[in-house]
Amino acid sequence: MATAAKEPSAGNGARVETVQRESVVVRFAGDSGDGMQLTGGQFTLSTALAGNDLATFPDFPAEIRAPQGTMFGVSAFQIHFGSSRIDTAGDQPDVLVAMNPAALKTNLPSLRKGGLVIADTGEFGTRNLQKAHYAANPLEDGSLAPYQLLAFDISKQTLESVKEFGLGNKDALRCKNMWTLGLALWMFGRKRAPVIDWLKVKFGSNELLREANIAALNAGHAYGETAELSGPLKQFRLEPAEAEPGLYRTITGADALALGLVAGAKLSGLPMFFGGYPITPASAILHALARLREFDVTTFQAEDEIAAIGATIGAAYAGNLAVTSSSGPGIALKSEAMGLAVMTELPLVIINSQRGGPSTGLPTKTEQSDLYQAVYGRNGDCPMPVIAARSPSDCFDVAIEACRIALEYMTPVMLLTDGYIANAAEPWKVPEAHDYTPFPVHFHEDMPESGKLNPYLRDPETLKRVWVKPGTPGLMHRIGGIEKSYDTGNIDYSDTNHQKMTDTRKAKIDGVARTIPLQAVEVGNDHGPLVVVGWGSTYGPIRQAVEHVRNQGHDVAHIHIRHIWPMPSNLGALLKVYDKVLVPEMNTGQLKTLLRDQFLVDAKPLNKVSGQPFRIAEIEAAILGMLNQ
Amino acid sequence: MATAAKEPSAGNGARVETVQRESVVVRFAGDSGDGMQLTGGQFTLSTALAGNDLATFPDFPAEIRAPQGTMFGVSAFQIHFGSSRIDTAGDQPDVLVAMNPAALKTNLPSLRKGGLVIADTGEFGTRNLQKAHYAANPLEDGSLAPYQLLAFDISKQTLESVKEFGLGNKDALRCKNMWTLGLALWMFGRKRAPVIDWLKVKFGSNELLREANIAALNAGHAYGETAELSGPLKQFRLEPAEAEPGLYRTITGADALALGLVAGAKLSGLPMFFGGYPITPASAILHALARLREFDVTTFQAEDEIAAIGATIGAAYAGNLAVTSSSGPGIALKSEAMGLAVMTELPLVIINSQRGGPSTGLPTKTEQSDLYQAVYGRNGDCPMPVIAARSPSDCFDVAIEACRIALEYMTPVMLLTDGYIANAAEPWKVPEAHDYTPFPVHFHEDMPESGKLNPYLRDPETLKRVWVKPGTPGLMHRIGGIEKSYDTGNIDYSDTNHQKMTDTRKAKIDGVARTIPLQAVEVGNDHGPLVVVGWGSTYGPIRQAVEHVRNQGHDVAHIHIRHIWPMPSNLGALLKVYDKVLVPEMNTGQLKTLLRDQFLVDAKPLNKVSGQPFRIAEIEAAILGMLNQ
Amino acid sequence: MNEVTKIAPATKPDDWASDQEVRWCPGCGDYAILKAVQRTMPELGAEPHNTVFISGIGCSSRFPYYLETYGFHTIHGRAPTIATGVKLANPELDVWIITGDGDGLSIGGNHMLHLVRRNLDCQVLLFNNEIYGLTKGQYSPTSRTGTRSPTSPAGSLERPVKPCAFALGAGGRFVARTIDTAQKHMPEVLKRAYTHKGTSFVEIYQNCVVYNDGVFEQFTDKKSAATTQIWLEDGKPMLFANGSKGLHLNRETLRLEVVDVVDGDTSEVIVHDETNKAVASMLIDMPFPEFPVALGVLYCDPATSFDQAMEEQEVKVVGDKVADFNALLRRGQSWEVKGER
Amino acid sequence: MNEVTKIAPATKPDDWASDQEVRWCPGCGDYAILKAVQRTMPELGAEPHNTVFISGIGCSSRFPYYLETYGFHTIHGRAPTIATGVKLANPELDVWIITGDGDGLSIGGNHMLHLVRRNLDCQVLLFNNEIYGLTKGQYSPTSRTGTRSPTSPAGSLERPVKPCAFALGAGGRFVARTIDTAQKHMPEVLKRAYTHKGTSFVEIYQNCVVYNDGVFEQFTDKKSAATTQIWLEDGKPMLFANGSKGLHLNRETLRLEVVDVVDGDTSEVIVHDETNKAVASMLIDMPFPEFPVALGVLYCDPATSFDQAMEEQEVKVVGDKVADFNALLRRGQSWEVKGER
Ligand SMILES: Cc1ncc(C[n+]2csc(CCOP(=O)(O)OP(=O)(O)O)c2C)c(N)n1
Ligand SMILES: Cc1ncc(C[n+]2csc(CCOP(=O)(O)OP(=O)(O)O)c2C)c(N)n1
Ligand code: SF4
Ligand code: SF4
Ligand SMILES: [Mg+2]
Ligand SMILES: [Mg+2]
Repeated sequence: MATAAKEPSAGNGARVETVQRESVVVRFAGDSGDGMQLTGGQFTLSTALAGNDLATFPDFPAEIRAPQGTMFGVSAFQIHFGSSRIDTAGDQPDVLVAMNPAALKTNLPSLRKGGLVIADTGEFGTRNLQKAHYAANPLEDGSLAPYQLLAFDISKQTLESVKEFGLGNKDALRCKNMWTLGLALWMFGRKRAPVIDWLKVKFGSNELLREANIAALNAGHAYGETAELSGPLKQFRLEPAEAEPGLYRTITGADALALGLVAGAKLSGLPMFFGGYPITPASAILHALARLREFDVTTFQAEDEIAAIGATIGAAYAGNLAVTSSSGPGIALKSEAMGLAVMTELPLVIINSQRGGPSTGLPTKTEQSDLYQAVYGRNGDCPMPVIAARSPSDCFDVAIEACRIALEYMTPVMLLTDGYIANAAEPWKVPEAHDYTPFPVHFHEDMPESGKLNPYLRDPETLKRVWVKPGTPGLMHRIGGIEKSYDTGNIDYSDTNHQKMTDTRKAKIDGVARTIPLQAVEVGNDHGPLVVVGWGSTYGPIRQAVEHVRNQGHDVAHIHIRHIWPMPSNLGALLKVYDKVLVPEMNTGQLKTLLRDQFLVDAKPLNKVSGQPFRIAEIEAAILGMLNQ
Repeated sequence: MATAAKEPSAGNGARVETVQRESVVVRFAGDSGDGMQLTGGQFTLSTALAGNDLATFPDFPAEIRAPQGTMFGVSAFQIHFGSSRIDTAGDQPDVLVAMNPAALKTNLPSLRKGGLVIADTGEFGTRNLQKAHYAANPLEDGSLAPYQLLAFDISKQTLESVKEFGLGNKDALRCKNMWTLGLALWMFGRKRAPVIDWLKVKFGSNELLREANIAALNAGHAYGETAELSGPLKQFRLEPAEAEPGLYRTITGADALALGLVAGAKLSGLPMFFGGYPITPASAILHALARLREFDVTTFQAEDEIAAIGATIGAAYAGNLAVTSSSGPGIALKSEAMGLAVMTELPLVIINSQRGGPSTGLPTKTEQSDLYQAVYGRNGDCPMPVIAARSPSDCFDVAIEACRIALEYMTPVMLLTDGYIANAAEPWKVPEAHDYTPFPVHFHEDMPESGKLNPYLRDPETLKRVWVKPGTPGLMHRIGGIEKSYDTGNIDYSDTNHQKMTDTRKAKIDGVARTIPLQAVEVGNDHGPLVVVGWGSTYGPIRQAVEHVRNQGHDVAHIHIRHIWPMPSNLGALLKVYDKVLVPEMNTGQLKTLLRDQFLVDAKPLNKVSGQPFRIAEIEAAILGMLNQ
Repeated sequence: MNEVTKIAPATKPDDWASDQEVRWCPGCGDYAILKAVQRTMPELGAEPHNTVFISGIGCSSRFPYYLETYGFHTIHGRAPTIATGVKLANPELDVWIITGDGDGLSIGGNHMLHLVRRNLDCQVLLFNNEIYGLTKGQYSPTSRTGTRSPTSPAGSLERPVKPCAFALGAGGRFVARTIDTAQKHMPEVLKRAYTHKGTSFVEIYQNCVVYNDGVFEQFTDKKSAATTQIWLEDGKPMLFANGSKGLHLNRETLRLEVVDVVDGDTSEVIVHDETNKAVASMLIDMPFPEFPVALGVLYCDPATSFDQAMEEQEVKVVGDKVADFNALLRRGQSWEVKGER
Repeated sequence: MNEVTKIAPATKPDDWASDQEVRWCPGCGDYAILKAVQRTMPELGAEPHNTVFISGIGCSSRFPYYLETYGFHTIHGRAPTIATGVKLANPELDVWIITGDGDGLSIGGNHMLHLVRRNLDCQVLLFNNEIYGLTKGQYSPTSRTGTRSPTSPAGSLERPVKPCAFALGAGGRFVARTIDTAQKHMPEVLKRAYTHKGTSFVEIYQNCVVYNDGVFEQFTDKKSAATTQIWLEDGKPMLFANGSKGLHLNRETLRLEVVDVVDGDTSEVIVHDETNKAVASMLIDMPFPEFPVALGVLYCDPATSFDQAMEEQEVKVVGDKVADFNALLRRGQSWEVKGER
């Protein structure tokens, strides 16, 4: 476009160079209103379509829509993609797109020294500089010297690109993110078609906005294409990543969880009842399922978390696959009712999307600090299986596994995920329903000779009790939270019976270990000087860190635990054959407690409780430090 | 009395023998309506006045007033007393007083073989025998052969003794318990005067009932005195127990806790606010405090446990010594709010009177299964001190210690007691207020230079934050459950700050270990082949068991932990010098987890989860078994 | 859902009694309620195996154990939440909630509010003995100001909540009141509650002989009942004292007054309109003994029940959508990775 | 406790503004409420250091951070419980509770019920935007049936709870309603709430520009306000539309009707009696647009507040009892163990 030539910061005719890269980290940062999450999402899609492996990290503010230009109003989206395996969103961005001063101020610290800053000079006016507490304009005072800087007036560029549509200034500027996306697509040699398709769906009938956004996208792309820029603007070329053949899509943890639950219901042949109460970052699962009614899913927004689990207990009692979901504070409220589910031995899946704590804590940040609560946080001896997802796509399989355990053992099961996994996206090889073995449910209907049903009649194998649906003729019975007789199901306070029931509840849950896979070693040998043991969303950084040090010639292994409680039967023996055990956690050392208690191994904690995921480098350093002890 | 001679089962002129005993266990058992708890209480008092050491165990049904004669309606009271140190209510009764068939049926199993059964033949009619599911009358069918039996018509005796007062049959029979008490007093050579004083107070103006009960008491006593019985009726003589000089009274755990809290308030110089919601067995504490307004105690019965802790948090914020109390299910409900107290660093004492779990469980039975919940049962990294009482009188000191920690560190503190301790009574050497060092509270009132108060301004020593009472001029500030800046107290989501605050919260609680006593060894050496480690109400049976095996020449030690979290700084080192560690608990092994996690010692659990306290013999057997491994 | 079948009852009261020993205190009002329910169920044409009784915790909440139906003795205050899940999962079931003044209005008040607001199709029987029985006699949210109890030795300070007023304020569509000993009236009220589609809120004055004996005596006493009770009937003038007295609305103050009915002239007496919420709230607020205690169905104005609305929306939304799971997994943009790479 | 001082205000609105950046969405109704409160506090003669604002969780509950008073941003739904402890511990403090329709009526409904029932002396400002703002727009208990939201894509099914009706049913003694943009009326309502001793329940219609923009427009729109709003004044006839219309009670149906006021004849129009609960409930229940929306103080009938009753009982019970701790320890029967043994 003609405009490009006029671009001041353009110039001296040098051709733009192209560099080959194995992986790149890009961070888009702007005002909550700038649509950075959309930009990131579409860039992610185009990256996936280009066949790169990837991981993303949306990082948005707690405020709904903070005042413009403020630092706490900055919304960012980071993506790490490459031609080899990608496990994390990347320690440090190579490219930072900063749509205003606040975005630059808050995100610059994470940028790799020598990395590229793309800034919209149009937003660096005095007002915005003040809001970001900048005394002088960083684009001009040389403070960005350690980085490469590409600063030009994206706002102006955008306005011109959509001039013809005669939008108001506000609406016109809203197209900035598409202009920027266009430029980014060009930088990485990406196709615009899928984004354009998406824009068509998004704006549908609103032709004006649709065409304007498309125009902005094209203009941004053309800008890279034609602007003969000196300096930092490069084009990057990345080979597609190796990947198993098959159909792929990108998916977030929340969506994968929702789909996994639907799969669990399908495999069990039961209708699903999902009771929830909105809370960040758990709400997304409820939102997703609320749209899937045709899959025999009933969602219920309760008045609070206690009502949510209460309703699911009722639905389980009535014969549904019952699921409830929340995050830390809400799970705390559910703890009394969990005891009821344990006592009445009803199947239930309880999902905890962990966030920064304690108390209200940091609702939009990620953490792993609810493991204690999951395993120990109930009154009485109240055993409950706990399993954890390691990545967005892993949520699908873990959800199915949670449903299986709940139904095969008639027990509540706690599924742990976290804010990072919930919002992050990664490519996912879409499975087929028939890839999974069904676990159909049998409701008890036969009349006991005695004429009186014992609701605690158990399967000698699994110790699970019979599941009798209200409405079944002749099997009327009463259950409740008071201790019941092992033999009749009637109230029984006797010492021998309470001992027997306590032992049985424990034995049943311990027995779950018999139907879960043995613990495998992710990376490295099944013995050696050091093993790094993790769980949940630390999977990516641990795996990368271990591979880095292995590439440096260190014999280090990575074990990642899905089944937190009960643990795989071989885990204790497995850990004992390593000289040292390092346990990185985004908490003050909770899995560590379980490992030391259960196996008496000298597990050493590596703790990070900042609301941010581990960086690969942090774990790498800890490993090397421990090796050198 | 003439009647005595007519007594059928009386007879052949032999004089009643007197036996010397070091200790005796007596169990009174009857219908809920028979007043066994009163009988036991008064017998306890007379025992105490006689200078014996003692321990009691009231064991009443869950039902308020179950239908007469039923087995689940049986109420029992056991007392163990002697001339040497008494730590438990006794494994097996030597004497069982059974007021009806149901009482005999349910309590006989615990009676020592060869023990004495005193039964009221007047209640052993067909109707009552049926209710107790007796095919034949056990008093006649020889099934009691393994025991000594003294069966005679106590009902008839009682009726005759109060005939003169012309009471209705129902009221007259109500005097049975006093008649029985009279007999018991005679058996153990006790004075009637204190009981008579008590009856005078109890019935006050109601002369008729007062005199009738006194008459019944005297008649029962005279019966023993004069009835020349052959066979089993003996008089027991017990020397007074050694005891430090001083003033003594008997006290239950619930009362001792209430008094300890008042003491804590007195020592801190603060008014007390107690917020509770009724629940067994915690209610007694609320009841006791509700009558102590003149001690600047405000009690508030909230709408539920969440409101109860909410109100106490509010009272703490406003500058009171705030206390809330419940049992397992209610504590579960409080867990979210506990997080708020941890986050806002407000002082709070949270009392858990543990009962059988999980869920509603066994409300009137005792258990220790809420330790996990106390230490780990909250969302996020949410550290909180936990301390436990070992006996009824110990509740007094533990309550004071809980108040001290809460106020000196600005933190919620969990105090664990249980249903056994709450209801059991023991002699208590009454302290003086000045036996305890005060811990006066300083409210922050100085204006910061900056003009802006940082509510997280900390004491460099203890790390406790300043306590600023609303109403203080110039120090207006905002607190809340969202993470706050270490430096300003304003909302702060930044990674560095969250890490710093998490570390600070942890360091503050870990630091409590600096002001608690080092762990002592209760009994035995500070090293050796085996140490038995306990906490809470297992103190008595563990101590006795350890002394028994030591008397058999085994070098076994007993360590009893009051400070569950943080633990005494020397505990780890202490435990490591014993070859074996045995941890008896009335749960499935919860303290065990802490010891193994914290100190990596191979602590072996001995678990009993029956709703009943340990028997000395059970622990003794486990010790010997472990020694012989 | 619930129509009372006209045909001869298929069950007998005994069919509704479980084999469990009843464990209430001798003389407890709960026995009378149990008897009334067991007597009424057959007349409703209800089926034991399609009936679920759900309770919280309290003496009253032991109720389900004594009925030969499906029963769930849940946790304190949460019965309405469990009932909601049961009914939504299987709308064919007859759901009854048994609760107490503490269970339903102290710890459980929020769930009661939302149950009533949502209008889930179920019957709520709230046993109001104005005390916490099971925990040995502490005052409750319905205890009168000044009630002495272990937690209020000098007398309680709070003003009691009126269960029926609360239910109305919560948007309840069926609010009724009866008495444990009213063995003639209670079955009628239970029938109305059962046939009403939506949440039927029934307060039952229940005597706790141990901790609150006789609190209701003044108006439950059969001897004086005629003058202390007014049983309301839709469309009938509000008369009591054997028709010698009636309730009148003062057109100036817009408040109720008691008027004498002189030789049958009821022109001044207002007629009970079950759908008039404001009048219902006046009836509930009438102070005793200046006014009689209003009993029977105080308010009834049916609206779509939550479970029905849910079913209807389900049909509408799902329509003829096919639940293709594999298609669902593939929703949104996806890409193929070819084998030959 | 709270008398509005007649003397010249000792503080200025700015004295009530904290140094914190306000973080609501641009255009949020919360800004207007904040402004009104900061403007009104000086006129109340309130003192910042004796004032405590306590909130739960929600956009609305961020309110305390922006006021230069003592403030406690607690946890979701529990503000009334914390407020109760604060007031009982120090009755001298002015306690304000800030809550939302979700915080106060969804998770917090039970505490609100008991706060209001106990009549703790405090002011409750319930910001009703008929949506969960902070969690990004799910429907709330006050959302109208059919509200589409992330959790109700096909429209919500429940009938909304009316905050003021709930407060009345809970036994509230002061119930008022106003609008975020009513900068003239709101201060008046706030003053009445502040001077009322007991729980003053104030519902404020608040516009959420992001998730529920314009839900109240039909009656908040200044242009049509005259006919869509009726501001009630004690002792005054219930007139609106600039006096051209009024509310009339049909003596037959005992329900409200809108009547035209012909040349100033208001004889048919009922007079607002703040102490008439039944009429208040009629006003709250008036359907819009058939009726105008009732605003202002709908009900006010003071009774002893919980904190006051507590203080009075304290004095009575304690009397001249001396608190002898050592004597307390020695209560009941005790015995001496002599030294020479
Ligand atoms: C979470 C929890 N809190 C408290 C209790 C103790 N508790 C059991 S029943 C009850 C109140 C019972 O009163 P009400 O509901 O009126 O029943 P009633 O016994 O009078 O029939 C209480 C406080 C409990 N079981 N669980
Ligand atoms: C225990 C708990 N459950 C859920 C949440 C999530 N949450 C925060 S605010 C909110 C609702 C807010 O709605 P409302 O009270 O109407 O306030 P608004 O944002 O609309 O002003 C919810 C569900 C939470 N923080 N804590
Ligand atoms: S305590 Fe009261 S309510 Fe409970 S069973 Fe006994 S009499 Fe009935
Ligand atoms: S989301 Fe709605 S209520 Fe919350 S700040 Fe934004 S506009 Fe206000
Ligand atoms: Mg009750
Ligand atoms: Mg809202």
